[in-house]
Order: sequence, then structure tokens, then C-alpha cells
Amino acid sequence: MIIKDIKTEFPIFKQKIKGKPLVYLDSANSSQKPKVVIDEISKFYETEFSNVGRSVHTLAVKATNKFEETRDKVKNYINAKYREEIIFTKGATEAINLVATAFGESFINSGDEILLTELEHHSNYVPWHYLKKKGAIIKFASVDENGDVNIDEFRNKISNKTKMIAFTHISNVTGTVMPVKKIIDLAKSKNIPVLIDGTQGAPHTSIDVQDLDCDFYAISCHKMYGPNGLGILYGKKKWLDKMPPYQGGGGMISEVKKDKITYADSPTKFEAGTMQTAEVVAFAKSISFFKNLGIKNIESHENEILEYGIEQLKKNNSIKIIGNPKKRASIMSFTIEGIHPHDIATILDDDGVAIRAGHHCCQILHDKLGISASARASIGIYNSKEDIDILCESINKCKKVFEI
Amino acid sequence: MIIKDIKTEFPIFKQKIKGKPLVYLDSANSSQKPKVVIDEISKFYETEFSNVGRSVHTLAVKATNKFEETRDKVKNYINAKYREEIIFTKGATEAINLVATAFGESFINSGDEILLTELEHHSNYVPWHYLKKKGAIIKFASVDENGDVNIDEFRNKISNKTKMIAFTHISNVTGTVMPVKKIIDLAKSKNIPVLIDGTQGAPHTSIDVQDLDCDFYAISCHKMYGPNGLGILYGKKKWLDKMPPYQGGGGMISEVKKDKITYADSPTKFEAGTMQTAEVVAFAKSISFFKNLGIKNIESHENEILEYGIEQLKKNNSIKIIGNPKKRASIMSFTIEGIHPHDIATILDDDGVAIRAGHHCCQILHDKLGISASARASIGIYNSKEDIDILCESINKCKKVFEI
Amino acid sequence: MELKELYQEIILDHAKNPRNKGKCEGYSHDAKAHNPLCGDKVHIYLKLDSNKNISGLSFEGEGCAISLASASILTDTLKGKNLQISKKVADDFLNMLKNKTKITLNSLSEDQITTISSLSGVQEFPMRIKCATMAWHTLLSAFDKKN
Amino acid sequence: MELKELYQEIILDHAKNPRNKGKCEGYSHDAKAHNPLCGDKVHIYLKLDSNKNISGLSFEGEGCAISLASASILTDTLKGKNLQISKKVADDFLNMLKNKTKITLNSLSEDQITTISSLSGVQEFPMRIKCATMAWHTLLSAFDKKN
Ligand SMILES: Cc1ncc(COP(=O)(O)O)c(C=O)c1O
Ligand SMILES: Cc1ncc(COP(=O)(O)O)c(C=O)c1O
Repeated sequence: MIIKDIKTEFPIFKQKIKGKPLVYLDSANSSQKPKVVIDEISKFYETEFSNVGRSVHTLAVKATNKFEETRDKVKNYINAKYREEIIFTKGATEAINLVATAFGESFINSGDEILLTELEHHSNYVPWHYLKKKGAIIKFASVDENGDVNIDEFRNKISNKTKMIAFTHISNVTGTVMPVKKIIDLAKSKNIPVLIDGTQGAPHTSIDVQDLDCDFYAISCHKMYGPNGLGILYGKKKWLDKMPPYQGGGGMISEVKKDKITYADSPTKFEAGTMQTAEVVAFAKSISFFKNLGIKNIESHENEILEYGIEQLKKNNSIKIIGNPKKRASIMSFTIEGIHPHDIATILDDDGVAIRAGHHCCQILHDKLGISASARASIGIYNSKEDIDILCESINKCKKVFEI
Repeated sequence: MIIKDIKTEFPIFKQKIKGKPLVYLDSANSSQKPKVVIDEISKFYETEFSNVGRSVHTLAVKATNKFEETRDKVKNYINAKYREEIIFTKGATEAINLVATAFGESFINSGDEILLTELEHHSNYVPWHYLKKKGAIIKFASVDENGDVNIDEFRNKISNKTKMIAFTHISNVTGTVMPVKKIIDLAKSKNIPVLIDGTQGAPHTSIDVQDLDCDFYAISCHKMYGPNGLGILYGKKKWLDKMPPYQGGGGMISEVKKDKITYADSPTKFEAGTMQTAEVVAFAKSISFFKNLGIKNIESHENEILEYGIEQLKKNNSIKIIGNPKKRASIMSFTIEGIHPHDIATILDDDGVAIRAGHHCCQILHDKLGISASARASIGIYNSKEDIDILCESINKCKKVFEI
Repeated sequence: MELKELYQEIILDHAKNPRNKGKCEGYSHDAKAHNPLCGDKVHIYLKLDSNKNISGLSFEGEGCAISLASASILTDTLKGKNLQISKKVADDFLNMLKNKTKITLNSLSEDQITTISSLSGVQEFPMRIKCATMAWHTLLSAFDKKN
Repeated sequence: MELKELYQEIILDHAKNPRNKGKCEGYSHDAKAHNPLCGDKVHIYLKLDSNKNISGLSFEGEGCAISLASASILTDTLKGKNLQISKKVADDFLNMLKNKTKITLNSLSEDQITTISSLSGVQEFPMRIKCATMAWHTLLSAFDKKN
């Protein structure tokens, strides 16, 4: 497969938006799905559907095998050591909630500290915030004017009370690629576990959890060209073994008595209730799709578009690009003096250009920047330089409409 | 639509299992999906997909509208008073966990009692069990030898400490249709809130939450001919308004500061992170499908098959049917002396008959019955009397294989 | 072109030069609102005199052109009007955006009707309706709340 | 017919008349396991003498024909055998079900190989493999645990 022609693999691009081709620059929000993934969902429902893990009939066996094969594929893709370290969740949000709740219950007590950064998405802040109820303290490593979080910020804010460092792999506002390895090395030297919110990382860069040596890594499958309503939590076996279950229900138990309940081992322990069988099965196709393209090719393609995009936006004096991080991936957020991001998004949409406006679930960062909202164009594998050209033209139209 | 011909609406029945037509008697586990639902998922991904609620571009607007229209459809279908009372979850399991956690946090304290029944699925026990950590006490209304739970059992086990009564609408083992209205009337007379696990109720009988006057009602969409990975929690507004949020993340907040977080109103407060957009959108088709058939027609069709099934099974002396409840729906569980349920299921599968064997996530009930597992044939709208005949023939084969 | 319907001259004028910004002196009622999804904020202040006339009416807020223009037009239109009439206007305005009805109140001048109706273009932009209605909902809740 | 492969005479015989049921006297090691999905349970008891020979070997359990037959065959085959050899047999047995290999150990009699190999039909029934392997995994963990 050649990335240049990849748009044809995504049915969504067949349609016109207001008579114009769709320029989809909202992949950081959720990515579009390739035909192979959509078809796998239909095929599964039409010929193979059954609940997994419980029945012994033919359909159940097939479904269970496919379900568990996806787990193996994910394990291999992110290079986890054990398949038991891969837990399917509803999304990255649920993955982080799971860790905050279950790890929190066992390992975070009154007076303990959790270190986040000012770049974090609400999904990597609110779940930790809940632990304040039991006396935990949340600290934030500050972001600088470029959108970087200096390693010294971590160094200074770590104390002997720090029980967790949780931060985003790639910022969904500034596109900052965090120096993950450096931060983890620092954390390890102090024996502090690390959770990486890989929601924006996984779709844009390769992941090797053993090499990173992170303790937890959260993924949103729907941003990786996979089905909606699915996420993944990678967790080191040593923690998962010691963590209590999260949701209670069918499947996650070992034995249930009136006076006592014992639980299954990971991953079953953390997968209560009927799982998203079709979604998990179809996600195997997303991984294959991804692997066929090659993560290196994806990275270099997206970086090319990104560089071109930043260059073009910079030519426009009215545009203020948010952040200037040492390393940036896939995301360009900006403001235009005199035009609110919502108005930008509405006007762009009239040209078929889909971007997002708002605080992108990063209010702390926006507060710090002194703005309430920004416009965000985010790049996926299907984007091209032409998309950027259309974006820039459309931005010029905003200025015309607003007579500035 | 005529129920007799309904199998043709479900693509799964086109295939053969081991050369034989599929006789699917495992709908209590998860139901098959009609073509309209499968097609809606594809269509949505192919032409309309976007994340909901956040972006202002055309795709996002369409997706958001369809998403919220489903909420209205659900509201109307179960006759909720407000659309804000409908919360989308991953399944009934998550719905019950949400209530146990969030309602529990505000309203259940040390020494308070939660009244369940011995019929409950683990999903309606384990989440409540977690509240023991804060000193809550769990009581079980006993099931009698017929599989009924007498109203006196509730009357006797209610105390002035009872803060929640949670029970299943229809048992997933005995098929017992609980006297829901009676129990709720009793509970209301003592001002005790009631949660109904409607996982097996919703697919088989009509629901009017205002008429029932229950406080919470949990549904699994995937057992209602809808997509996998989707459930619904109905909750009375008066409780939802007072309950803290459940999972934390994007979308469910009002304002996020470093020192303070305020939350959105229901249902947003309870829908953290990216939702199962495609699944929710497609579930609207399940509801239409259901409404077109007519719940009364579905009930009478299923009851006819059920009665016939019970009759036929009773003819076989080696079979012991579990329970003989006053009112039964859609489910027949049984054992055969000398053949373990797993062996039954394997042998039946050889004839294309899909049933489930195990404790069906009801260990307490199976303990009470003094068995570790049972075989369960559960009926859906696509089943026919012929299916029952094939089931019975195949059961005879079990006896032949086992030479009894 | 729909976009021109949305961003009419009159709306851009109000958005760029909002009328009645700030806290009006001696206000007796106020209420605020905030749209968490986009960050729009509005705070309405009003002074109700003993005859139930709105003798002072102003707003503070930030947000998109639509939300600013809507708040500005609201204050401009209702300042000096009677409480009952103002409620009627607000209802009619919300109805216009919800049900695409026209505004035809005789308590408003033709000019005022033109101005207020300029926001009807928002009908075609469902995600932006909240931007246009927020100030009006906030006004209604301010009526119910004494400072 | 595959089904006949699964439920061979020999398996049904062991399932209906399991050998070595109960606690063997003076057992030195034991371990138990349980499959939460289907409720199968097994508890293995064994007595290791000073020469590392398994002088006693028995089981308690409930479950399907496959799991009972497997436990029964296990005890029948390994009673009296040396620890090292028993481990090897268990490994080979698990390998047979996982990788469809054949069992060819010369420490087993031809009869014993036939009996133990009768369980190879389970290969074609993936959901039932756990039923067949549970007793063997439990034996291996019993070796590691002293009573
Ligand atoms: C950085 C980051 N973290 C977490 C999330 C939450 O992911 P999800 O909504 O799939 O749970 C998102 C996306 O919304 C994100 O961009
Ligand atoms: C009675 C009952 N309650 C709860 C559940 C759990 O539903 P889900 O797995 O969809 O969360 C089930 C089905 O497994 C059930 O039968």
C-alpha cells in the first residue's frame, strides 16, 4: 500500500461536504475507518457473531479465538511481554480510570502525590482528581511557552511521596512529543511507576512498552483507524497481579459465594461483562492495516504534511500557532486575532474542511495560555499537502467573512 | 414484518454449522443482529462517521444529531420522563457498576443494607459486594424450589437500614419473570430505591419505567438485537442529579481548574470519554426493528416456543428442567443425569445447536440448586418450534453418545 | 450562501462592538452560564425597577461572534422594556431558533425585529444554536434569581 | 465423526468410573484448580517417597467427562512413576494438546500411550482443551507445593 493513495481505502472520502471534497483534519478527535475494518465488522456480525469466552458452540469458539488473537496482535504490536498485560476497555478514558481506581486503591494513600503535567487531557486528570477524596495530592509539571515540559520540572516536582507519574505521549493541543524515555528513566531511578496516556501517541509513532519500560500505557483504538468504543490498557503484570478488580460482573470472577468473592487473573479480572466482541475482532484489521503501511512510513508522511502545514500557517500574519515544541507530531492548533475558533470552524466547514474548535479537553493548558479556545487541525495518514492548501485558503476566507 | 419469516432478516442464519442449519438457542448470552442494524453500522462508518458532541463540522453535526436521536428513541421506548435519564454505557454490567459506585458513594454508608436475590447474575452482585469495603451489608432474598422469590422474602428482609433493592427482571437461568410491580410497590411504601437488572427483561417484554416507578433500570443493547459493547442505564433524574460522576474524563466536566473541577449535568456527567457513536446510532435501528415487530407479538411468539419447548423437554425422563416459576420467559435451563452440561453443549453443537453450559454467572443460584453447572437453551425472536425439535433430537443423541 | 446568512453585517457589528458590556450599575438580578464544550461564557446583569421595568441591562462574556452578538442584541433590545414583555420576547426568540417560527411581536419596533431576526440564520447550523440561545436562557434564569 | 473421536469408549469409561478418586493416604503434596467459566474443579493429591517416586496419587473433582477422564487417566498412568518421568509425561501431554504432537515416551507402556492419547481428540474442540489440561497443570503445580 502506498500512503499517497490511501484516501481511496477510506469510504468516507467518497462523499462531498457542501459540494466539496471532505478535508478531514480532525483525526485527533477520532480517525476515519478504512474499508477493511468496516467490512470486518459486518462480516463478523453476519457470519461469526457470538459472545466470547463462555459458550462452547462453534460460533462462540470462533469468536473467542478471534477475540484472543487480537489480544496477541496488540501484545506483539506494542511489544508487551505477556498477553495478560493487554486489557480491552471502552477507550483510553476508561483505561486511565481503571488504573486510577484500582492502582489507586492499593498503592495511593493519604498524603501521597500524583505528578501530572499541565498538558494533560481531562481524561488524564479527572480520574486522578477523584483520589483527592482519600487525601492524595496532585501536582502539575509546568509547561513552558513553547509547549514543552522540561525534564527539570519533573525532577523538581518529584518527592518521596510521589506514587505515580502520568503524562501524555503526544499533546493533543500543541502536538508536543514528550521525552518519554527520559522521564521514565528519571522515574525509574526513584522507583516511581509511570502511566503514559498514549491516546495521541499510538496512532502516530511506534510503541515498545518493554523498551520504554512504562508501567501503564493507554490507547484509544478509535483514533488508530479502529472501531469506536474500544480502547486498550497495557499494564505491567507485576502491577496487574496486585491490583484489585475494577468493574464487577460476569466473567471476571473466580468463585462467587454469599460471603466471599475471589477474582480471576488478569486480563479477565479487568474485563467485566460482555465485551465489545465485534470491535475487538475488527481492530485486528486496523493493526494489520497499520503494519502494512509501516509505522516509519506513516511517521515520515505525517511529518512531511505537518512541516508543510506549519510553514504555510506561519505565512499568514493573523495566525498564532500554539506552541513551538522541540518535537511536534500531527497536531497544529492556532488562533486568529479577532475571530473566535468556533467561527473559524464553522466557516472552514463551509469549504468541507473539518477541524475542531474548543479547549480540546485541556482547560488547564488553555488557562495557562490565557485563551478559552483554539482551533485545531490534526493530521492522519489520509491527509495530503493539498488538504493543507485548502485549509489555508479557507482560513483566508474567514478573514474575508469577518472583514479583517 | 411477520415473525415467522424473521430468520431471513438475520444474515447469520445463511451459514451452515458443521453442515447443518444453525439453531441458535443462546440469545440470553447475546442475540444475533438483523441486517438493518449491521448495515447501519457500515453506513455510518462509511458516510457519516465522526466523534460526537465536540466539533462543529458537518460530519460531527450529523453524528451528534443521530446519537442524540437514539437517546430520544430509547427514552420513548421505555417511557422515561426526561431524555437526561438515559445514559449510554458499555453494557448492563457497567450500568449497574455506575449505580453501585455513584449512588453508593452518596447514599450507602456503613451499616446500610442492600437487598438482592439469590437469582442475581454476578453483574448484579459483585458491584454491590464492593460496597462492603465501606461497611455496607448485603442480604439475599431466597429463591424457592420453583425458582420464585416470594414477596414475603422481600418483606422479611427489608429493614430500616435497607438503602437499595436490586433484582433481576427475568432470571437468566430459570426464566422467572419477577413480580416487579409488587416488589416496587413494597419498596416504595418503605421509601427504598429499586434497581432492576433488565438485561433479560428488555429483550422479551415491554418496559414502562414510569409505570413501574423503578429508580434505575439496566439494559444490554447487545441482547436486544443491537450492537455489541453497548448498554443503557435509566435512572430517575432526582437521583442522577444528586449522584457524583462515575468515570472521569473528556466531555463530562463543566469546568476544570487545578484546584477544582465541576461537572456537567446528566447524562453528560456519566458519559466520560469518547462514546460508542456507531453502536448508539445503529441501536436506533434495533429499536425500530423491535417496534415494527411489536413487543406484544414478540412476547406471544416467544411464549409459544417456550411452552412447546418445556412440553417437549418434559417428555424426556432423563431431563431435569431447572425451576418451575409462576411465570417464565424465554429461558429453559436443564441438566441430564449422567452427562455434564459441557458435554451436552459440545454434542449439541455437532448438530448445529448452540446452547450455553455453565453457571451462567449465577453461582449462588447453582450452589443453592446443588449443581455446579447447567445447560441453557434461550429463545429469541428468530426461533421456531422446529428449532425445539432439533434440540430434542440432539439431546437424544447425547444419551446415545454417553450410552445411557 | 448560508454562511452569509449566519454572519450578517449586523451580527458582525454587534460581535465586534458589543453594546452594554460590563456590570450595569445597581443591578438587582444576575445569572451566568457557560458552555463546557466550547468555553463560551455569559453573565447577564439587570436592574428591575419597582414597576417591573428593566431599567438596566448589561452582560459580560466571551465567546464566538454568534454568542457575543446574541448577548449584545439581547441587551439592546430589552433595555427599558417591561419584565412580562421581555419574557415574551425571549420565548419568541428561543422559539424562532427551535421551531423556525418568525418574530412578530408588536411590542418590538420593526428595526428591533430585523435585528433580533438576524440571528435566525443560526437555524441552519445546529451546533451553533447553543451559542445563540445561551444569553437568552441566562436572562430567563436571571429573572428568577434576585442578587 | 469427530464427536466419536472426542468421546471414545476409553474416555467414557474413565469418566463414568474414575480411578483413584479421593484423598490418597498420607499425601505429601496437593494442589487444586478451578475453571471459573464452566465450574470444573480438580484437586490432586500425591505422595512422593524418599526416592522421588509417586507412591500415592489420587484426585477429587467434578466436571465434564473430559476433565474427569483426564484426571482419572493421569492418576492411573503416573502412579508409581518417578517424579522426573512424570513431569516429562505431563509436558508431553500438554504439548500433544497444544501442538498436536504425538506421545512416544519409552517410559510408558504401549497401553498407557494408547490411553493417554485417547484424549488427543480434544485438539479439535478448542473450548474443551482446558477441560483436558487442567488436571495436568494442577499436577505440575502440586509438585512445587509441599503439603
Ligand atoms: C491526549 C488524550 N488523552 C485521552 C483522550 C481520551 O480518549 P477517549 O475519548 O478515547 O477515551 C484523548 C481523546 O479524546 C486525548 O486526546
Ligand atoms: C441477568 C443478567 N444481568 C446482567 C448481565 C450482564 O450484561 P452485560 O454482559 O451485557 O453487561 C447479563 C448477561 O450477561 C444477564 O443475563
